[in-house]
Amino acid sequence: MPVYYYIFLATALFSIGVIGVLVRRSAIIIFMCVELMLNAANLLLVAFSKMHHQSIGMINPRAASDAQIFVFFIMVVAAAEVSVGLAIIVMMYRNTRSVDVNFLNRLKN
Amino acid sequence: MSIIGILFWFLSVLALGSAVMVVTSKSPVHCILYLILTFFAISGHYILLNAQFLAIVNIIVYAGAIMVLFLFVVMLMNLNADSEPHQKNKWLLYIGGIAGGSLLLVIVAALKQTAATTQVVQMNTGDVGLIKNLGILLFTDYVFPFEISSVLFLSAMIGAVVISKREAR
Amino acid sequence: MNAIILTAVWGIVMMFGGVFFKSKATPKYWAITGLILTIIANCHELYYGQPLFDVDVKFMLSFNSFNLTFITVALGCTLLFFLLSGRDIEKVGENVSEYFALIFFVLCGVCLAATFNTLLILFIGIEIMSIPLYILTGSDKRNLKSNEAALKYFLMGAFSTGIMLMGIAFIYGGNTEGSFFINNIALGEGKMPAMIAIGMVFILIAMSFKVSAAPFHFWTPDVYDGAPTVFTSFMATIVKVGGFIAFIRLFENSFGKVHGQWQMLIALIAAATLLIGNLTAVFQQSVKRMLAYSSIAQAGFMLLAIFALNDAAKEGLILYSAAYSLATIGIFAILIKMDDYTIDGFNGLGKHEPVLAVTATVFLLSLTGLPLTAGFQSKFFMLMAALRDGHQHWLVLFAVLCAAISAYYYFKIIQAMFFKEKALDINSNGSLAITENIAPAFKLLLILTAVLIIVLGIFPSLITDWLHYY
Amino acid sequence: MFGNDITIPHLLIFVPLIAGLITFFIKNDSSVKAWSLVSAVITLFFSVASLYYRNNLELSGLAFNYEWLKYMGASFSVSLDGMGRLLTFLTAFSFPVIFIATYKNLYKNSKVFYGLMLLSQAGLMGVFLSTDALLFYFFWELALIPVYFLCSRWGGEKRIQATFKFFIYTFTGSLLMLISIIYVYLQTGATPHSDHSFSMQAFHSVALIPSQQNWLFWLFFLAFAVKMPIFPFHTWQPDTYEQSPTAVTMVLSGIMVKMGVFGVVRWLLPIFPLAVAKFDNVVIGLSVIGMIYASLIAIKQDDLKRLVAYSSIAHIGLMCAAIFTTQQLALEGVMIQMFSHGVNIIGLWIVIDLIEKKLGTRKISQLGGLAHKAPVLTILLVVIAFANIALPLTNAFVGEFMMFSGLFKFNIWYTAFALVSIILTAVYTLNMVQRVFYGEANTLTAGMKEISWNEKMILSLIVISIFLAGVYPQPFFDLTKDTVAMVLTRFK
Amino acid sequence: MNNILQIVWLIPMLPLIGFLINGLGRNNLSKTMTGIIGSGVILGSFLISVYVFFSVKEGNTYVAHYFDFINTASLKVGFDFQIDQLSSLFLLIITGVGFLIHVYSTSYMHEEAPKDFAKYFSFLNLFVFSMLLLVMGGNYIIMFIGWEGVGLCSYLLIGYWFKNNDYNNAAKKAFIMNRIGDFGFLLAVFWLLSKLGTSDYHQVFTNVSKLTAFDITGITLLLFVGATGKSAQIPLYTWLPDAMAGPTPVSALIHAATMVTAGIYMIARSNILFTMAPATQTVVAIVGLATAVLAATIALKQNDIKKVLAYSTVSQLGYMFLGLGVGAYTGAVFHVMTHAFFKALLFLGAGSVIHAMGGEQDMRNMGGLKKYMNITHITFLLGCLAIAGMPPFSGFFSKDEILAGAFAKNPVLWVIGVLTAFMTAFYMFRLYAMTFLGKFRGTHEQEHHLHESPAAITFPLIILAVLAVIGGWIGIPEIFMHGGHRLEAFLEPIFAQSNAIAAKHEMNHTTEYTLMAISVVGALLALLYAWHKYSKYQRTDTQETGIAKVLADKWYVDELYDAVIVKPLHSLATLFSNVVEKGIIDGIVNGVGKAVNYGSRQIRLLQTGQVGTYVLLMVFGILTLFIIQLFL
Repeated sequence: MPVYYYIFLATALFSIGVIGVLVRRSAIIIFMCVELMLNAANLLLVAFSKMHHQSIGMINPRAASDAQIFVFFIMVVAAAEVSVGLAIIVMMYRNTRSVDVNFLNRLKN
Repeated sequence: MSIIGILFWFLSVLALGSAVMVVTSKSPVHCILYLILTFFAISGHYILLNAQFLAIVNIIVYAGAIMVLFLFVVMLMNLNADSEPHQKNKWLLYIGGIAGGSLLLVIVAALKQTAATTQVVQMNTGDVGLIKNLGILLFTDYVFPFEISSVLFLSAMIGAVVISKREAR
Repeated sequence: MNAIILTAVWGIVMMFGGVFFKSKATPKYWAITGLILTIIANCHELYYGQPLFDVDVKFMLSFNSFNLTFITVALGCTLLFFLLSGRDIEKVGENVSEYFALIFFVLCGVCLAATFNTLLILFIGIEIMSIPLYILTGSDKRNLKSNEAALKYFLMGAFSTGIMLMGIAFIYGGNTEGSFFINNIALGEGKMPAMIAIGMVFILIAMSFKVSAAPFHFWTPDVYDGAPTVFTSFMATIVKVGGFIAFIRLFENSFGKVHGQWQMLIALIAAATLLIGNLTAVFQQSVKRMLAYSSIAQAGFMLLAIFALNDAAKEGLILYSAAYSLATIGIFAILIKMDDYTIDGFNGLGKHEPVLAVTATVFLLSLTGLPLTAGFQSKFFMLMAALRDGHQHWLVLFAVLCAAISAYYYFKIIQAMFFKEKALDINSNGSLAITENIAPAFKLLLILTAVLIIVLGIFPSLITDWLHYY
Repeated sequence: MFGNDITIPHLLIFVPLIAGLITFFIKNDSSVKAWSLVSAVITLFFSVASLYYRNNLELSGLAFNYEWLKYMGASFSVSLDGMGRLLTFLTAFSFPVIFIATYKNLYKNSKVFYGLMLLSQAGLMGVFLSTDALLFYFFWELALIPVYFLCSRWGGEKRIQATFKFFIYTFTGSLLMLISIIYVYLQTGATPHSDHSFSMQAFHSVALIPSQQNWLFWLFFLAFAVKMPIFPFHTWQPDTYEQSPTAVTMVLSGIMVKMGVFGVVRWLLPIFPLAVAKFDNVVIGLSVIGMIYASLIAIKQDDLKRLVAYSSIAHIGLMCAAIFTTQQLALEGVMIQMFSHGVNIIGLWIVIDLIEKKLGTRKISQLGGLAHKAPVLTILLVVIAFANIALPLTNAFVGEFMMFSGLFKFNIWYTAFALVSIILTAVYTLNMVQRVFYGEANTLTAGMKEISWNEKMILSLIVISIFLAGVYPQPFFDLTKDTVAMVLTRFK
Repeated sequence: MNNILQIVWLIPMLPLIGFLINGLGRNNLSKTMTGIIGSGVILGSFLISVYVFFSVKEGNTYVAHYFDFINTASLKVGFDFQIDQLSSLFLLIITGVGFLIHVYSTSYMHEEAPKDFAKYFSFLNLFVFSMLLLVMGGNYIIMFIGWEGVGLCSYLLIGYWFKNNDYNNAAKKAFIMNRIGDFGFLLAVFWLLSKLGTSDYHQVFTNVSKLTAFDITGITLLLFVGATGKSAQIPLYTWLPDAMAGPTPVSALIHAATMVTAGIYMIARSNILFTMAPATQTVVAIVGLATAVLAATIALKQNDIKKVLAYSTVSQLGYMFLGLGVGAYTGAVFHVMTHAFFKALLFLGAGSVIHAMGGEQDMRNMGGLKKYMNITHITFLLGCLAIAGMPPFSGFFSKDEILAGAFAKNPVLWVIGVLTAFMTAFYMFRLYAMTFLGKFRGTHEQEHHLHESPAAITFPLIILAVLAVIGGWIGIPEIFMHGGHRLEAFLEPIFAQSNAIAAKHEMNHTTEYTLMAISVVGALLALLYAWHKYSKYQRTDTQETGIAKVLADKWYVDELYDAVIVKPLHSLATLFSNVVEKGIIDGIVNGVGKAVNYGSRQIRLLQTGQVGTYVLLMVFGILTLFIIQLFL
């Protein structure tokens, strides 16, 4: 399978995530779109790891595994982020009874 | 077309389609479900790439833990389609769409003429993705990042505490 | 290494301290003690060249006089920050020692970001830097502004994380060795392959976001404005310069050889940052928000270092971090004492609180970059670096003109303090512009800070010579 | 006389500096005044002492060099060449004069006022003394800051805007100069410790290609042009002079504008000879236009301070034009004129200040007939006024004569055009004298009193110096010939 | 070298000392004291001058160098005094006439308060000092010092009564007009310096061959501009009549005898330059003649006694320039001398009259004064005869010499010159007749008050009258007496160079006789006509009309200048100060500030406070960066 497909797939997912961040107004959903972006990156990394494993796996097996470890760490970080992020969203919801990001714009100009 | 090819296309379409649904569907709950679907599709890709460890972790952590957390929060706030704030000004929608689309275009166009993209990806073989190898690697070479990421978790934990603890006033 | 371990450990100590400490004041002293220990340990490492506890990090970190010096500066500034604003941290909320713990974690992140050797550590480090900040920003839970700031910061921060990961992925795919080590990413003089280029731009954007460079700066004013002022002061200084160190480290080691191919981007970003930062600051009424914009403007100046990417730039960047952090921490410490944050709130300060006014003047002059202050030396180094690089002289001219604009808004405060009389209706209780009366120790510290700034202004070599150390 | 470690340059800088810092902590006003006067006099003593040395600096302990920023090749190097001694003497001479002349003025919070005054003196001294580009820039700004605070704290009602404009204007100019300095620095050769050097010798010997000189020249020149000021960069000046307290106006116009002239001679000419040769026509043209322009405007002024401000612009314009002819004659003229202009204009300010103090107005239209009430003041003023017109046997004549004849060697038409200003100068000066001092006294001026002993003393001092320098200017030429020679070597 | 002439520094020094004493001690000195000091110092320098004159007459000329005024690598100007025939002659005139006028002043100014009296004398001394500096200076720069000094003194003395703003204006006008002249003078000096690098007379005159014809013409023309300012020639003559605002002795000394002749002195001094610039000479001659005519015509219709004399002075100066223009340098200097005598005499006489009339200056209110003030009358008459050029009075010889020179150059000049001479005779005797003849037309208390002036006033009159009569005899033309022209012989060394170049014109005796005859007869007729016409003048209040009015209003020259120069200049200044300065230049400066403020106000709207917008803008930023990096 040419790596090009995966690049396309990942970039597409990434872009969809970006679009989601752009068009949605609910904090939670925006956050989910961000998660989508992260996963796109993950997918890309894995694809590349296999690509490298194909090309230089004989010389340097680390090249492939590094990326997969990296993905693992990304997931770790993502998990941590989620806990914090949801906490913040909940706090905001507590205070304003809304998750609309545009609902809060006291800070401007 | 080989079975792998079919699976690849199926999963890709599934991932993209459900991702689109995430962005478009009204109700938050649906969004979450579609997102989970997307993650499953991606995990499928991992399996296809023979990255079993990641595939599992992806399902457990993401589709499992994280998404459930999301779902939990949404339920907690009992958000639904009508409580969902929808974008008022349409042009922001279009512009957003165009912007994201052109991002995709730009990157693809940039990669079009490069040689690197002609390389192929090794499918469903190769042992890099196996838990054994990764585990060894993780606890030998990657022990420091592993340890240090605990700091990350601690801070996240404290953060969650600090943020959500009710203050007596 | 020492610093990383100690900050992490001490963060945990503070965390548990939250359970045991009875008095609100205790955590501060613990934190200060820990920080002093860390600084000593770090200086020891800087001086003798090897750490106390030798951990095999598999080349994922690298320590040299440059980043150790920087860590010293960062820790030193934090110490000053604790000393000046410790009491105000206690005022933010109940979980005082947690705040300190988070700050320690941030410092740990800063240390990682300063010493990383692979993109993995860079990523983790930046996350460790950011996540506690999301919380600190939102720590004033009742305050909607604080909430809003936290939310904005978090969402956009996560977004930038996504971008950064995408970049890392592309770079990984692009370089033939398939490595995350920043030195291995480095490729020959030739034109970057498209994938590397894409990855580079993605990471560039993510870093620009962290150091609040235009057009990725939008979170900065709102977050700095919304966050509790103490934490703003911390974010705007130590964290930001930490981001810069990471920035210059990455781009020097990874893309230094193809400098010419992306210099233009930095030039544009720097110009945009300078313009937007300075121009927007001019019209601000709230000093806090004005300082937020001014921090963007300063970032624009620091970007010159990444633009130039030579020795002068590195020396200058460290000097700049010190000068900028000192002055900003100082001015924020004073700002916290004011009861209204508008410029008019400063009216007549010179009469009622001469010490505050004079020291504030020193800080502002330093931010403006007038000679005899560290601010001048740092700006001077930046300009010198950019000119030595020899490309895009227009950028230097532009930077200088923006500096002239910056004088415009910094001096507004000076004018308010010395040349305007206090309108009595601002607070009826009397002529003081201050909520509580100022402790002599605080004044003394301010004076010391001012003196430090001036000493650095005359002898920048006190810092820069460390870089010639080994 | 002094050891190698402490030289006259040190004293000239640090006596006012330290005295100024101490002043901030003195409690009562009268002792503040006394203290600052004493320090000014001491400074004057040292600068007089410096005048007795030969031009051989190293031997005479007029030069000093300390490695300041080793790895940058910047050093704290100060020395007193002819021009330096002339201008430090002018500075040292002016401050006691200013202090005595304004001795009766009451400034609220006077310790700060006098402290800042002394600091600005230190800064000015530094500017005239430093032979290191970075140091020069340091002092260049340092001289500015105290003056900024003085003006906006103790000035007139529109002071804040006026001085702020002044500050931003000059600050921008000097930042541009900073760029230029750095650029030149990067072209200089290596020193033992650093790969470039800020020392004046290095700057003077650096060889820049024309294309570089052409843009660096303007960056440098703008800073000086704003400071001097040269048309059309002069608009800050009348407002600032009008708004600032007279003591500060004296510093500004008497000494600070000389910083610009000094800078051009000391730095601009030797570093960018080619660019100077290329753009001399532009600069001289601007200066000459400025002379006529300012003189014409001066005719229309009703506020004495503004009138003097514009007249000062005209005079400075001549100096600038003369410098850029790079004619030896003209430069020699500039040297003496820098001093004379300082003395004369300070004299004028003192008189204006007296009038304003006694009658509470500076409006020419409200004055008149002071001559009956204050004959001594009138006589002294008339002398100073004629010095302003550059009548022979007053100090200004020799300078203007030489500058004009130098300009003539450069180009006859500029000279012819510029020379019109001597007529216009006569017009507005005599107008001023007539409408303020002659004619019948009106109700306001009827209350005019004769000036007191210290004012008489100071004005007479100025008048005497006017005549001395006018009758026997030779010492000035002997003093400054080394500087002139130094500058001209770059144009041979 | 040790030369007895080194004492010449005393000559200017004494008046300077007098100035200092009188100036500083003005509050303590008594009037008598002041008068004695003031006149005494002048007497002193007069005696020295006499001594100097005779030692010079023995051919002992000398340049005394005292100290270096300017001594630099590029310019050397010594503080030198040049003592030769020309300067010694002028020394005599200045100190001599000056002394008499000082004596005169002691009485004339006696009403003044002591300190003003002292002020007056100090100024007068200062003037003499500057004038001496002017003539003694060994180079153009020292000359210029004196040149400006006398201008200053004339400014101070015209504005002596500074309470009256008209006087102040007159003073200012005088100074500024002179300043315009200096404009030319200075340019000329610069030119000399830039070409020859020196301004010493002897060096300039010896190296004159180094100059191109263009240079010389330019220099001389510019010098002449200077001269027109100082010596009140067209176009800069209008200040002199106004200068009559000053006290009469001042008018006599400064504005008749000495200062106004500085221009002639200067040209005579640099005669060689002018001789080598024929073009300039023509200009000088024409301007001089035109001035002479113009002033004479105006003088015909003036009624203020001093104004008439003022215009006659202008006219006579015109004569002298005519003389210079036609190369009759000796004649010009000769006329300076004689003119100093009789014009001083006339002014002092007029002063005496005014004094008697109690400040009245209008001739229409005078008349029949001869029976009241005899000495004044006689001396005045002699003066009039002298100026009218009646032989054997002094005026005749000098004027005749100039006219002869003019004829040799070009008969037309001669014709006009002679006509001017007729006019001179006419208005002078109109003045004489209106003042002294007929019956008194003034008020009664004036009539009671009429008396002969005290000795201090009449004594100088008598002396000057004698000089006015015999003064001309040192210059008797060859045709009357061989070697009679002692002055020419005396001044020969000064003009030797010029005479060598200029072709010596020998005209045969018959022509010379006829010319003399014509001028004398014409003048006589004009004289008699005026005598006849005005001896029984009756006050008529009929307005002057036609040409008469134009003359009475001085050809409207002042109005012309006002309209053509002064007003436009002022409107230009207003334009600059109101429009260009405030509007354009400062407008641009402030405009930058405004622009920054405006930009700030606009750009902060970018910060909408909504995450959506922020991210959108960021994405745009990303796109731009990508496009720049990847596709550009």
